[in-house]
Amino acid sequence: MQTFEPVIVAFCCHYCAYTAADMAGSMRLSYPANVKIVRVPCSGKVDTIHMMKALEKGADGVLVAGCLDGDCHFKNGNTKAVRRVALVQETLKELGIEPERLSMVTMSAGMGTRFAQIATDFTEEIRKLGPNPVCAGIEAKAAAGAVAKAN
Amino acid sequence: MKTESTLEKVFNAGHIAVTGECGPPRGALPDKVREKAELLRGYVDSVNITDNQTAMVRMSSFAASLILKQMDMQPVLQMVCRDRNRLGMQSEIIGAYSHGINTMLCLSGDHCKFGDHPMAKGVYDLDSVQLIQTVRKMRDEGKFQGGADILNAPKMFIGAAANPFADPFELRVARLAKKVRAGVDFIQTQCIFNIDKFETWMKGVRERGLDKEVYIMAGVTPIKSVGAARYMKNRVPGMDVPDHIVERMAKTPKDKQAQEGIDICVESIQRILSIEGVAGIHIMAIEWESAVPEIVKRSGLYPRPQV
Amino acid sequence: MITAERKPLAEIIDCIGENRRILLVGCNECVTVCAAGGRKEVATLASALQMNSMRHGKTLDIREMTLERQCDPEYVEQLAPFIDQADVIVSMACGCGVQEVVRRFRNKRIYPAVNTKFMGASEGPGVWAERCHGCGNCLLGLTGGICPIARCSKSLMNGPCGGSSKGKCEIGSDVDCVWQLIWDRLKELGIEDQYENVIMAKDWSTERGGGPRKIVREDLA
Amino acid sequence: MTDQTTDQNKTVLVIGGGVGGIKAAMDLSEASQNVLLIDKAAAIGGLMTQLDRTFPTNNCDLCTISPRLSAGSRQQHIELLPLTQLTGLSGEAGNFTITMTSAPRYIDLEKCTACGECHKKYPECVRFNPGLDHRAPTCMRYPQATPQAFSIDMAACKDVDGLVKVCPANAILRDDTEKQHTRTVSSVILATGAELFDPGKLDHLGHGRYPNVVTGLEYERIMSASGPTLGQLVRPSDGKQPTRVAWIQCAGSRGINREDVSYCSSVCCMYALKEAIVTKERFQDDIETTIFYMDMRTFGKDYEAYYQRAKDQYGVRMVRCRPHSIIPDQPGDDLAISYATDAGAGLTTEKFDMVVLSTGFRPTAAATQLAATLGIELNPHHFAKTQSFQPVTTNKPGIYVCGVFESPKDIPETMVQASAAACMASKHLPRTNGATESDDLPPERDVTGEEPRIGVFVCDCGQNIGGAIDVQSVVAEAAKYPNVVLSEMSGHGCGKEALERIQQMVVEKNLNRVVIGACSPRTHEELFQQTIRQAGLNKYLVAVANIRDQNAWVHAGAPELATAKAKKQIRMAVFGVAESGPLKEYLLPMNKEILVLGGGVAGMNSALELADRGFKVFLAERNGRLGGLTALVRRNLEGDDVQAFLTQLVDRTNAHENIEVITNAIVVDHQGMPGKFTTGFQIGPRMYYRAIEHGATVMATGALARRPNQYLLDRHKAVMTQLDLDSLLEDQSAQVSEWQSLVMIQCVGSRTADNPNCSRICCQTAMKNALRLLDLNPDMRIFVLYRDMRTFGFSEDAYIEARRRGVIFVRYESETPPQAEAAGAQVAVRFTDPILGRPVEVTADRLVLSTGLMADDETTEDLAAIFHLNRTEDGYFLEEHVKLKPVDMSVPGFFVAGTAHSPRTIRDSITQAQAVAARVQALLARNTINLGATVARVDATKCATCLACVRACPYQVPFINEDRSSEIDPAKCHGCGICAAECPAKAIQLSRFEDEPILAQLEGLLERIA
Repeated sequence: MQTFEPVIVAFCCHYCAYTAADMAGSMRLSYPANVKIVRVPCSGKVDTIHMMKALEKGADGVLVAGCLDGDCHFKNGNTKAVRRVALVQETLKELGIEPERLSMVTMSAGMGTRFAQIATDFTEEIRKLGPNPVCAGIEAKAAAGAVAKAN
Repeated sequence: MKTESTLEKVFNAGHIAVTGECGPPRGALPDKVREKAELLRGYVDSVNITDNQTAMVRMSSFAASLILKQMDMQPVLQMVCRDRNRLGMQSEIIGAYSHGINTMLCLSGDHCKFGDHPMAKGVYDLDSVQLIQTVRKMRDEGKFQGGADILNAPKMFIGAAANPFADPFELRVARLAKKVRAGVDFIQTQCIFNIDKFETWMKGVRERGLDKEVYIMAGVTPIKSVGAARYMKNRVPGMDVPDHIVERMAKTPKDKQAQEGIDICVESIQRILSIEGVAGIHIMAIEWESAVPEIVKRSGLYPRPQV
Repeated sequence: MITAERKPLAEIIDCIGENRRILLVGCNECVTVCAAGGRKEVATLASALQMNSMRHGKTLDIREMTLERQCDPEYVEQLAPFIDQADVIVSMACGCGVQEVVRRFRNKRIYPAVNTKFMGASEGPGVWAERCHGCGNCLLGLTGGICPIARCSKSLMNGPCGGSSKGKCEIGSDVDCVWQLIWDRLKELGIEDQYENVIMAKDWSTERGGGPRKIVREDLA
Repeated sequence: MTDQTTDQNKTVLVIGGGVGGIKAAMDLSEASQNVLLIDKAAAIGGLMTQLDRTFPTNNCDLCTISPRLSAGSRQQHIELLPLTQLTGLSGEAGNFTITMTSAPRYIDLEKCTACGECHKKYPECVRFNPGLDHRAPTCMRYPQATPQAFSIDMAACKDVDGLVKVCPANAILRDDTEKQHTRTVSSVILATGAELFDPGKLDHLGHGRYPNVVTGLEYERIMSASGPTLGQLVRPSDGKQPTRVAWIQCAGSRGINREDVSYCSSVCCMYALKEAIVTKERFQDDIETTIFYMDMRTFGKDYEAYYQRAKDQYGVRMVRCRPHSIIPDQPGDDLAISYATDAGAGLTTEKFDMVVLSTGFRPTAAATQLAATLGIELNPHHFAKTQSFQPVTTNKPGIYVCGVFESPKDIPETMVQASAAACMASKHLPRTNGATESDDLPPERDVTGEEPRIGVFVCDCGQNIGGAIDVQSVVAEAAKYPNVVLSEMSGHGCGKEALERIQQMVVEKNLNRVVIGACSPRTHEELFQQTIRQAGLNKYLVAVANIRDQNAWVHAGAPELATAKAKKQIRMAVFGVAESGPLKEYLLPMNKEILVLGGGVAGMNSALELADRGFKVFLAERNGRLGGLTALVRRNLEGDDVQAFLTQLVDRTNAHENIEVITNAIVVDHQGMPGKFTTGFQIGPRMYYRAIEHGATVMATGALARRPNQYLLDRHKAVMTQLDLDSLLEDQSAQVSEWQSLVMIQCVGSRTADNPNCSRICCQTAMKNALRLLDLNPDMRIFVLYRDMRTFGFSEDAYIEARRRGVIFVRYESETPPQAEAAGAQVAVRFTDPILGRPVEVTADRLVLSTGLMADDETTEDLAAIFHLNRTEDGYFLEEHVKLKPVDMSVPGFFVAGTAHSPRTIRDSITQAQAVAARVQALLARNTINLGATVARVDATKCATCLACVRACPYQVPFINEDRSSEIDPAKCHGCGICAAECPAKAIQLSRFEDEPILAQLEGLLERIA
């Protein structure tokens, strides 16, 4: 059996989180390759639909990463993102999907270390949670179908 | 005299009236009503029978009032606007009057949210002021609220509540005036612990001459324990329990707290009776009816006049 | 405007049952404004339903459509080409919109995805508060322009009751005592005398008392 | 003269790469001027890179400012020479010849990729992060340490051969030598800064002997996430978190001891407050904070409120005294501070587990040497000397100064001065013929309706990417992705050849989208955009997959994972770019005329600087004459004749051919955007209407002299303000010299509940006037009743002088202000002597009130409404960002100077005026206004007019228009996309970040199992 490697989408704001991710690279800090970054101008640009779709399409974990509280380059986009993430987490709970699969984090542009740490911790957390149940359901069904056909 | 009500007679004779209160049981237990009523017999002029008090289902006020009537005691039929529309209320008034129940108290009623049926739909077809108006119209004009004639109109002595402690305070006298204008005959106030504030309110009442238009009965309650004092202070809407009362209860040893509560109640009555315009005392000793005789006696209100 | 809130997902999922082809219809009027059933909420719900279904091993075929106004037949007609491809319609409009779809497409099952709440106003971003009961006989003129029917927990027309405390209602400190508001406003306007006029028992026949209501403008009909 | 020399003559030399130097260089480069920036360190950044957070916003701003330095267009104007010092200068302004020496770096900057191998193996001889504290861990403080490369300390290196071999890029130059350069420049800006005092020289404070006594800067490093403790606040001796921290102010400043300097360093009070606040923010009641101070000098804009917050909100304890000494508290590593306060009771001793010394600025020996080389004069404190009314101009024409080398100052003031210096330095350059957006570009190919044809180019960036990622296999995989018609390796993709190859392939293969697997788009996207634009594609049809910074550098040890991730990253980019479309940038012709509002010193100076540079300026003044507040002032602290200066300034302004002065002008309406404003006036007694079109707006509308109804002012003849006294000193000196006694009261109407701010100028003004009084009558008894003496910087000299000459200073508390009542022709003033603790009464011939300035609230309110500008609570105009954009306003195209910004001296107003002139030139350097393409667009057919966008926009841009739809003015949109994410009707899309490309990227990453 293949070990489970989670796929993690990180929506990163251009000014802080994305820069911090670059910074982690400059500092040669290692973090799991599972994390893939989608650049957005501001964490306040991340729509609830984007978070939902990422999970629907099969991401095992989703990070929304913005600037530190009070440091948003667009004044308050990050606080809006915090609220939206909380809302989607509620929806996930309703669906019986672990809300921990979605997380809001903040950092300043200089916090390469923090980015790497978060990427590492979050990947571990998701690894513990196991595969996204949305895909797992479909895969199980597909596998069952294949077995049925073989029979 | 507008009615045959004993309470009206007591007022009319110039006595300080005394009323008590009886909460009907949560079950078909007529003896329970009798038991409580017996404790009050001779010490009060009339007994208020509550109507699904705190929005909990209980034996109906009308039924329990009837039991009192059968015991040859005088009930005050309480009626809240929460549970019936104007048809239900008027039919019940006729029914009660048919059994000789001639005194009632018109109330809005606690919100359903507080009771054991928070999911219930509150009716509030009429509010308490409109209910007063309705009962008066039935009595004085012999007409239903909708305008049709009543055959043998019920002659109810009409009471209502007033809370001198709720907000906005400046509106409290005005609201009383509104009830007076609607046709109320007597008023029973919310339990009074903050006598200073009650005095202020009474001053306002006198300034408008309302004490001449309506009999005002001051509500009192003996507190059984410091816990009860705190509960009323913090949890009961519209209740004003000053800190010194809580402190006085807290300072008293646990086994003496009940007696202390009675002492406070008696002291309060004595002070209240010195306030101009107070026409009676309404003692609310819910589930502690046995305290009433001592309170009435020590307050110098015993024996009750025969009218 | 009319306000609504999305139903718990479990309830919607339960309604859909085993149906796979879903026509999910939003409305671009009130429910969009109160963030309950506009395009964005339609997309979010579609995604949630899809995820739920996939968890159980199958995918849904969801068509998302948001009509300009679901309570007008002309707009509802826009659904016609897609009705046959759907097993069931899920509507995110208010109850009016749901029933207008029903009136047009009688042989298709439809489920509401929102709970229609009340007629209210937006007090600020993300906050809507009840303002009107649609009683059919407006008495705002008597109460300083603030409605006790809609905004008093007991609809008292001669309030406040004894439960008013520090400007709040007895049912909770997050609810304003509307009679406090009315009184404050009457004072502001210098017409506090008006308070003591007893407001007579209300004629509820203009509200639900008279059965389902209808407005017909002869000149337009 | 050859053409080349002419070219070089267009260059400004900036010496020093701290924030001041960087800001000056950036302002000049934004104005399309060439800059040579030299710094003796190996990377620029200066002192600020060591700070954890900076006041008054308590955030990290260098993170924001530094990446901009390397941004494309600016890079072409700034040449950076690190490890370089100036050795000689000859010639004259406009044509200096300079010689410089560059120390060997032993690293080839062209080759070094900052991979870190050398540092891993030979940490002792590699300077990884120069400029940072030596105890910092080996990391760069910010991603764009510029230049991004290492340097070698050859002297410390024992195994040079090994070191050379370890470098995979062959970048180590063992034989690198010192280099001499000669260049010609037209002007010079000195931004060499200063150093911080080393308190180890002071015995009684124990720094260097007791490990838990640290300087403010060391404390910053301990607090900093990138510091030696990775942001853990622990004390040096035992690594424990302290519970009681004390700050001691003025360590080495305002003193008379051997190692002390007399002046005030201006910044220490604020930084101590900041450090205490940040400590409190992080640890609340776990750490007690105490500041020992003499005078709390929070004189900057809104700084007083910061001070009050520190006390009231954060509970920072303030003790007014100069502690006697610090001794270790045995046993253990705690410290005991002994001190005596005014309240008496002798010496108190208190225990702390950490003590922070607030040390101030000291001129560097190197700067003194440099001054000698350049032939510029220094003041007695060894800082650069400038004139009162030419605050950044040295005695040598063509050489300007900014920042701490001029005088101690904080970051906001350094930034303003840097812009001012940029303005002055650019006087010696020809005005550039602004750059136009679409110079020499082929027409854009219309790709609408075409199926995507995507070309993928994957860099190996030497070993940078290729070292970890199997680029070949990525290229092969990418060829299979949908719509990809070409996939190939690109070597150093940003190299000239590679870029030409991309352009060639775009044409040859008829590509309509391009994906580059490269480094960060933050640094290189602009370059690739230009590249495909030159090949005829819209510049928004390229996507950069960040496979270096966010992949190869991170996963160097796991090549398989790195390669797999790179494939996914490219796939995401391919999917995303396929859904992207060509975008139009919003371009408008730039109107280069300038409107200056306010004809005071600030307004006139801005107008003149710009007019001298050939810009047409409309100078609108509400009153009938020019002069403003300065017309009331006779002498400044330095003793100059202010009216003579003003007369000359007014004459020059009125006579200037490029300035149209419009008096009696009142603003009535306004519209437009930067580069295209229209402002309407009603002018003259007849109020005729005139609309003026302009590209930039300067707000220099001034403030008012406060005249409060306090202390018998205007009710008793013996009571006056400092301004009144200033006039009397000039006009009736004979009468003044007869006064025997005089009382001054400071902070009248300032630092109170209804006006919490400090007026900044009053303490200096009081000293100026006290000294002038004593000049007239040395025996005059002068009392100054004050709360904190705020004679910051070198004005401390005047305070010292006043004390020396017998002025009596008595402090009072805000709760017990002095009382005054008439005593015949005299005034009796009663106050409490804080040392005696007893009331004292003085009967004085005159009572002088330091009343300061107040905002012209009515005017700023009106103008703020017309122009949509922000104001402070007390009615001054608010700048866009205290540190990053101190004279820009939040509405683009608006700038603020002078007392409309905050109370300040004439000299400070002139600095701001010059800074504004530099910022305006930067704005107007282009011939077109490029509004960019990242703007929110509304689909009116979907809009439900719900107001969600109107309420969500942080900048109040969306509005509901007459056609019943939300409308977003692209000129005002900042491009954050918050509205797009909030819109419940999905009627708003943010160009470049629409839902489709974002969802497509997800699609590219997450293959659905069918």
